[in-house]
Amino acid sequence: MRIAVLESPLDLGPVVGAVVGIDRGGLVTFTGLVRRKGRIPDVVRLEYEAYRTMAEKVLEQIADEIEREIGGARVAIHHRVGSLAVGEAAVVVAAAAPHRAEAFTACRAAIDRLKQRAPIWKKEIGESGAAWIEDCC
Amino acid sequence: MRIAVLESPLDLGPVVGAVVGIDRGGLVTFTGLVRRKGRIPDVVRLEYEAYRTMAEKVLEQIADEIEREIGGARVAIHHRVGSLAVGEAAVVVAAAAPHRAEAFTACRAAIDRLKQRAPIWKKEIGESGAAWIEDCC
Amino acid sequence: MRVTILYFANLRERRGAASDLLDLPPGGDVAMALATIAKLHPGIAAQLPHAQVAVNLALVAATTPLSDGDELALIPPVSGGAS
Amino acid sequence: MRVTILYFANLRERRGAASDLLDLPPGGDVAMALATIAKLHPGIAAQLPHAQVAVNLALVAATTPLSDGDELALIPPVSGGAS
Repeated sequence: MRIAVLESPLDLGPVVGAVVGIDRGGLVTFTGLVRRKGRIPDVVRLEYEAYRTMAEKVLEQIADEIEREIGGARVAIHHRVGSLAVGEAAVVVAAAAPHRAEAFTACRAAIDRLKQRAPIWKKEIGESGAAWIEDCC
Repeated sequence: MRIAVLESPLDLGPVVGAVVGIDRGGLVTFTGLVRRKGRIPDVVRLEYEAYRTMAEKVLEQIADEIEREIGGARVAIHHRVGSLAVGEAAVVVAAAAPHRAEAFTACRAAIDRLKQRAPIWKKEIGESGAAWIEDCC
Repeated sequence: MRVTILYFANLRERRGAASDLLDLPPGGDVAMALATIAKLHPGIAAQLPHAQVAVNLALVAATTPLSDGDELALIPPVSGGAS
Repeated sequence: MRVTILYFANLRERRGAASDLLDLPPGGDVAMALATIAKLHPGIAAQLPHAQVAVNLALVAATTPLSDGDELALIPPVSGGAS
């Protein structure tokens, strides 16, 4: 599955499996993990909410765009929703390409565009309060 | 194990496990895979040879350098030696950092420096001949 | 005509609901839907200008006409991924 | 004094061995070791100027003095990783 919005824990295996191939020698993955130190101190968990149908469509568009822009590249993106503890993965991206430079470029473009465009929101829940995080670092 | 030169198949799990932590929200990995299309046509396998003691020392130095240069980053590198079939991983690198930009920079720096400095060589074995590959793409 | 309005994140919390069914006169557009929502739910009126609008999963301008059965989603500033 | 010489990749293949033991006069340096190797093994003499030299795992210059028991490795241009 190249694109998915899932409630279950994420793993690199499926996104990697969706992009590898005998003509692609470079494989880059990105994993976004919930940090202890968020906008509020001592984050306990993050709640991710998605407009799921649109998020899947937008992630598909992002992967398609990048594959068109970067010859020979393949991109897969899985995003998690629901309640995540510190250390859990919120998103995994894999990009494979003939050589490593394009694989790095494709992976970076996928996560950057996801953050700008995917209708997904997160709320930090800490010991001293909660806050919707409006943009991301 | 942060640094290793191994004869057995590589996996992302151990390098990822060596770099993750609750203050590092961005995790980038690179995997270099044997391609069908090398310098010679129809590559069947690659033979990797290392000056193992020095390679381990150089990879350790590279990881140390990058961790010094990029605050909060952690880097792990495993390289395989021996005979690899098309599609097998020759090298896996993981870099984790507080945010994604530094994680991408650290991972890219690690594989670039490895290719420049690690005393590791590869020979392409194809249907029509064999060749030591002197530099890399 | 009737359109479905979807709320997410802080808009959903302030509205106290994930969706509404909104009746609009024929020929109504996105701007009219937003004005109607602001009137019915003054608690989110100040946030509406900060939201993008998607109709049937695609971002649209305020002048886009609506049709019966459309799904209009209010998209507050997004923040997927992690750090 | 005696130093160990290590050959890799195409140098190892052309030399037909992965290592040699080389006897040098006291006070010998890397340049002297290279000249001796070129004389003993003319088949790799042309390649030697393209190799870097490591003594005891660290890259060194040709003027570096050698000591008994040193490990001198000839490092042809490297190419780790994959594509």
